[in-house]
Amino acid sequence: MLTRRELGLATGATALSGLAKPALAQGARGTVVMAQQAQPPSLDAQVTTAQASRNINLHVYETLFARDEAGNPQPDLAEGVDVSADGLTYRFSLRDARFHNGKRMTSADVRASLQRYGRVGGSAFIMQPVDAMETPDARTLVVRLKQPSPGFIAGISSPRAPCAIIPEEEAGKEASRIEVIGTGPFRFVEYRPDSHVRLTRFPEYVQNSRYQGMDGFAGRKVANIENIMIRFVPEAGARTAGLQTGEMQILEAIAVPAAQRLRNDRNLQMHEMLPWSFQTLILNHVMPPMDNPVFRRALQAALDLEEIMAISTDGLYRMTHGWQHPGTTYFAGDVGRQLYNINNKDRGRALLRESGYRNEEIILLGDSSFSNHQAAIVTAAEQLRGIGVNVRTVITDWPTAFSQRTQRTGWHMWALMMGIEPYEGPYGVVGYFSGHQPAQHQRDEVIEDCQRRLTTSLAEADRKKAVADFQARMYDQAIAIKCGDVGIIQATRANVRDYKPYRIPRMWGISLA
Amino acid sequence: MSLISVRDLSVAFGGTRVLEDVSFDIAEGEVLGVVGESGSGKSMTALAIMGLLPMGGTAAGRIDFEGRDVLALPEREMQRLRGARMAMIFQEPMASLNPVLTVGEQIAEVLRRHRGLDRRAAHAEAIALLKLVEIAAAERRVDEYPHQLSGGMRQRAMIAIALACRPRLLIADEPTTALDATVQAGILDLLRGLRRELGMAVLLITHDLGVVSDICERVVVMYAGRVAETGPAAAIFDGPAHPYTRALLAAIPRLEGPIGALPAIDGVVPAPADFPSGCRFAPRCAHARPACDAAPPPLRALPSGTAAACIRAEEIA
Amino acid sequence: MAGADGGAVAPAARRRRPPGALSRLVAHPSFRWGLLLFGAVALCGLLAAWLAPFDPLRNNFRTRFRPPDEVFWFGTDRFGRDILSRTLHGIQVSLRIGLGVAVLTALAGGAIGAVAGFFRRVDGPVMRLMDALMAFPAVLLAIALAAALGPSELNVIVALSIAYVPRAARVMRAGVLVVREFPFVEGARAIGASPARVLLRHVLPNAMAPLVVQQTYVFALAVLAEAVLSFLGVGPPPPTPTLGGIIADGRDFIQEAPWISLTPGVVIALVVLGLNLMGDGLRDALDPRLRTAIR
Amino acid sequence: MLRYAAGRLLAALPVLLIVSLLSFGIVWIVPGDVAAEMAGPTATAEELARLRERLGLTRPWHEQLVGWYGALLQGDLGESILLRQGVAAAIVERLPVTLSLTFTALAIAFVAGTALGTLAAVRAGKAADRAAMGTALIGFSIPDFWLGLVFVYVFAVVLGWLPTGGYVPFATDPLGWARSMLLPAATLALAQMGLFARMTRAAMLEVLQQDYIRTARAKGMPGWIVVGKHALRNALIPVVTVAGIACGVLLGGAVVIESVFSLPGVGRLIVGAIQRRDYPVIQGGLLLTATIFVLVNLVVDLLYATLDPRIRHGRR
Repeated sequence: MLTRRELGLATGATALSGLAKPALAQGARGTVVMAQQAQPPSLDAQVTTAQASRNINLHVYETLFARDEAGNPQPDLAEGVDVSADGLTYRFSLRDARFHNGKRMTSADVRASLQRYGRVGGSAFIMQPVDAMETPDARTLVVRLKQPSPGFIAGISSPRAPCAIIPEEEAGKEASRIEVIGTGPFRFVEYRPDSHVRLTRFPEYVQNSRYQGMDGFAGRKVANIENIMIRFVPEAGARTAGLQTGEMQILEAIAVPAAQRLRNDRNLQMHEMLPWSFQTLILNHVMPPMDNPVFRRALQAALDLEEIMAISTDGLYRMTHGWQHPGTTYFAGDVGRQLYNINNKDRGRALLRESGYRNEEIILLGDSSFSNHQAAIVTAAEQLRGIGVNVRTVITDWPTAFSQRTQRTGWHMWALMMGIEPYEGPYGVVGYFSGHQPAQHQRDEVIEDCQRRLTTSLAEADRKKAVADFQARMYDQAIAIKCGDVGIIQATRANVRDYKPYRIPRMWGISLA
Repeated sequence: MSLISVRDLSVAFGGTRVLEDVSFDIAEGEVLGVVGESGSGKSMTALAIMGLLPMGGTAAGRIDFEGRDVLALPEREMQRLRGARMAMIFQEPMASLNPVLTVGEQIAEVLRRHRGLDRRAAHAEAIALLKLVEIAAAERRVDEYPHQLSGGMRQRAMIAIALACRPRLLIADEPTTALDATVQAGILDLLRGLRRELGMAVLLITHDLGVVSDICERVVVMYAGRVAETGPAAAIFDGPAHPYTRALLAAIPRLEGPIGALPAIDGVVPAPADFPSGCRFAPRCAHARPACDAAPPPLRALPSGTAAACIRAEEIA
Repeated sequence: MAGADGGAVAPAARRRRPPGALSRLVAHPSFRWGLLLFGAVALCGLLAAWLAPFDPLRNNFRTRFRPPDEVFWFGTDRFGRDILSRTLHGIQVSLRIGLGVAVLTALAGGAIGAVAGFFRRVDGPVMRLMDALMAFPAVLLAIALAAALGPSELNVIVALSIAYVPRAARVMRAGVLVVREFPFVEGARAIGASPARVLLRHVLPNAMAPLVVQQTYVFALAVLAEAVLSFLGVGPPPPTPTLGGIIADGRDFIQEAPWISLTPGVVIALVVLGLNLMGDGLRDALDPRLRTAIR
Repeated sequence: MLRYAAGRLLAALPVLLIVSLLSFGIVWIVPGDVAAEMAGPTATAEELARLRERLGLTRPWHEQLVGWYGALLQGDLGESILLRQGVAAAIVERLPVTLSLTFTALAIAFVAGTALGTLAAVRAGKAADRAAMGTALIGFSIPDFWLGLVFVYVFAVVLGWLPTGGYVPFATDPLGWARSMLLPAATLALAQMGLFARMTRAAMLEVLQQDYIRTARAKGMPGWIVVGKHALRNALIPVVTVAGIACGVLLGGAVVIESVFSLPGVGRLIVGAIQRRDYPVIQGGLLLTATIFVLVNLVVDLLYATLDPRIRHGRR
């Protein structure tokens, strides 16, 4: 049962956890240059799930609830929420906040933003249970649900495609058509495609006084930097070079070999984040022989996942079987572990024979836009060839691969890194393999049931059970293959003070020496 | 005192000598004609004087011009002489003018270089020079490009370039060969008049014996890289001593028109690599004797008033 | 030259009867050097299966990013694959692409150019189409086409061929325009030979030389272009080793593992250098008039 | 001259029409669409379908073709799906970058190439000739993007002389602009420099044989004037004609170099659009690039006429 005690007023806990130290509001100064590979497909935070957008948007926009350092929802623009005992009514009280256009945030803005999210949001499904929204006063929003939806707060607090609060006037606009106006500590200045986005400190930003320090995407955000320049640099080598020469102060990610080389450079600091994401191999269950669980189990048994991980991550990985990260609420323990990374070629061959495999061509689909995807597919292909699977590797650019994988034919296995979904918790992960068009293109009734229990059970134990059952089913039926946990390394110049790595490089709380 | 004195001039390309022991003098204001078939070394002699031998060519001997040996002068000094003290005009006026520069510019740059005129004065002087060579509407023509001029006008322009600095020696390498017959006469008249007016010496290279008899005071007849005969024009025409000279004269019934092939004598001028060791004309000579093949015969003064390189000159005459 | 007496200057050797194109070619120093360079690299590629010490596709995560040593002469890549073996096989693939493009453009461009040059009625529209294709920067067009057709060796060949066809067509057309005015062509027409026969038997053989020269350069251009396409991720799909692909594999590790990109980069330079030298030799031997019209 | 220019421009119209058709056609055979980029890697098929519908990607192609040409005739290239701006505006915004890069490269290639070629021709057959021509050959044998990576490492990382990439507008900081342009332009120029050097040498050798060169020398002109004024101006005529083609090659080459040096140019815009399936940008970008190419060649033709008075006066 969700109560205000659980979700709201967590200030004390955070402060005690010692993750954040008090940020002093000093005179802000300096410009920080952060480099990332891709440019944002949109600066409309609600519509896109791209990391390239998130890096920027989460400095500009804020959400009602946001994830803390441990990934749990904490109030951000809300002061807290009262959830009725039946789980159907959420009463949000709003804190004082000001938009970049100078306007005070009211409950009308919040309602309009949530309504828009249901229309254009990147994870619009989180608004599906919403029946109605009321604004009894300017600081209160009441959301009524059609049925209990214990994942609701998790959903609206997720940074995946953030349910950003924007001014009511903007909320009527189509996807990507809005002016970039949020309530965050930094204000949008300009976007030069293929070059940079420039942000500047929002002097009238209303800090969240309930917190002492920063905490994940929540907490007290103090801008000590006057300007932020986010540059789009496609070449990894150029980003590393730029960091070395001091043209850039922060890299969203640095290549692992480069990080190893520069580990002892006193001008630089490397920040390792592990786990960052899952490396997975998605299987298409409608293409024979992949429709045969025995065949899928053959692949599961034969693959040397450690090799795939070692190569695709350049050595920064962790061999973990869980479809949730260890140490999080929904981690299911050893469920499925005995079927993870079996790495037994003979067993693979035996299962292959048992499945009646007759040398049908197996298409492994990868894309050249994400080097991990490509490396994982190339390595897996090589291994499967080793046990006598007739493999054809198809590596295309991202849109082609992506569009192909949404088709029911033309591919058998597809490499995908899932980063934000496991971070979000179980909803995105389980949801990805269930629903009308699950990733494997063939509904699995057991998983559908897990999904239903997860999204509607009010008791956490039931939801945990659902996730454990999901994980068991994933392994038992070899629905998809989890290869392992991927890490990344964020890098900063030594003159960037108080930097703490997180899912995006956070520019609040830091200062320049 | 001669203006230029060529002594034992030889030109070689690698091991091949294309010119051997050429000697002659030109006095101030004198017109010397150099005649001979293609390949006889006429042009090479002129280029050697100008110091403009093609790549790989080396000259030996002496060429004293105004008291200095031009063969020994450094290139920088030669540049000061060329276009100023000695000038040259060529056979193909179209090809010899730079197609991308105006006529005026091509004249003016000589003036700027050698006479130190500024841009404006050089332009004005270029117009004056075009008038001097009798080009109508010189003010307009001066800014035109070579392709806009007629053939005769182009050669006049070339002459204007050559005369820009009033040189003491003008070398004219077949100046009329490429022109129409009607135009030829005009150019020759111009040259003759200018020579008188400016008092310069002229070395006129030509095929055309008619031209030679018309304006030359003395003549050098060349064959296969050597001087065959030399002497005053009148003496050469009246009493040619060398069989080659005689053949040349015989080839033209009247003293005008160019020499085509030589119907009187078979064969062609040998290539330098195939030059015979003795008299070079011997293989084609009706009067040749075994003695002719012994060594190249030296030039000998003859009673007729010419000097000829033939051991049998007296017998034949 | 030396004016009227110019002939006298020429060294004796030049005055002999000009030797045939083939002996001129063999005697040409740049052709020899080019052939030596290109031949050596091509031979390595042809014999890759025997020369390569390792399987070019075999991953081994225990040997990732090995610097050159006595086992891996040119080091290994992020997959632990031997760079030498990949480069040797890559030569094969890259040269196949280059040759494919050279041949395909010669056939298509040659045919288009010949028809345009010979049948004046179609000249206008056909050459406007060529002009339009030519107006796209070749690399950009190839990228778009490669993305459109999907990644495969054949599609790379097709994409590059479409991009380079206009050059071949132009060269061929220019040659045909000259040759069709020759007296023997007039003669063939006069005796009533069909236009197709005149074109195929009389015009084409005499107009081929510039195209042959041109295609040597196109071969070289295509090898370079493959590298660009692979660099931008639209080359032949991994794990196929291509020279450009290996460079692209190593681009992110230029500082940490320079050997990955260095080796294929040098090989590309050698191949292209060799081809260009051969092209120069061919040009001089086949058609001295082309001297000024490089590429 | 004006009539000549107008005539050439008119002749370019059918070419541009075909170009526009090709631009449109290419897009229609490219698989995948912009929704993939917009939605993100883990978007579900449902999310994707909704996005497509919203972006108008589900309209039939003929409808889009008519719409595109209709807008085009009004000078409207449409709007980018990803960039929040019009295609024309997006291109115009990047044009300075690409033009800076292309023309700096062209200038470097032309100056260095003709100098190298002239040197080689004047010293024909000597060591300097071989060295110059060797440099030229090696220049266009090295893959440029690869060289760019090496240059960044050497000049930016090791020596620290120049920035690793990025663009500084000329108006903001001319020196910064020059510094930001030097490496990419030099990289891009190398191959074309080799080409110019070879062409110049060949043309120069021919020109140096001409009678008017002998005339110039007979006038007592010093060697550098003979070569630099009399010979070079003639030798440049054929070289300038390929400058137009070189420009196209450079525009194409800029595509990769812009990526290597993180320059926000037109090339990267179009390649990015291809990679992300931003159709309006692909169409508009290809069309505009081709138009620029056609215009540049027109300019080259006119330049050619300026250099060669024989053309200018309608003879030859």
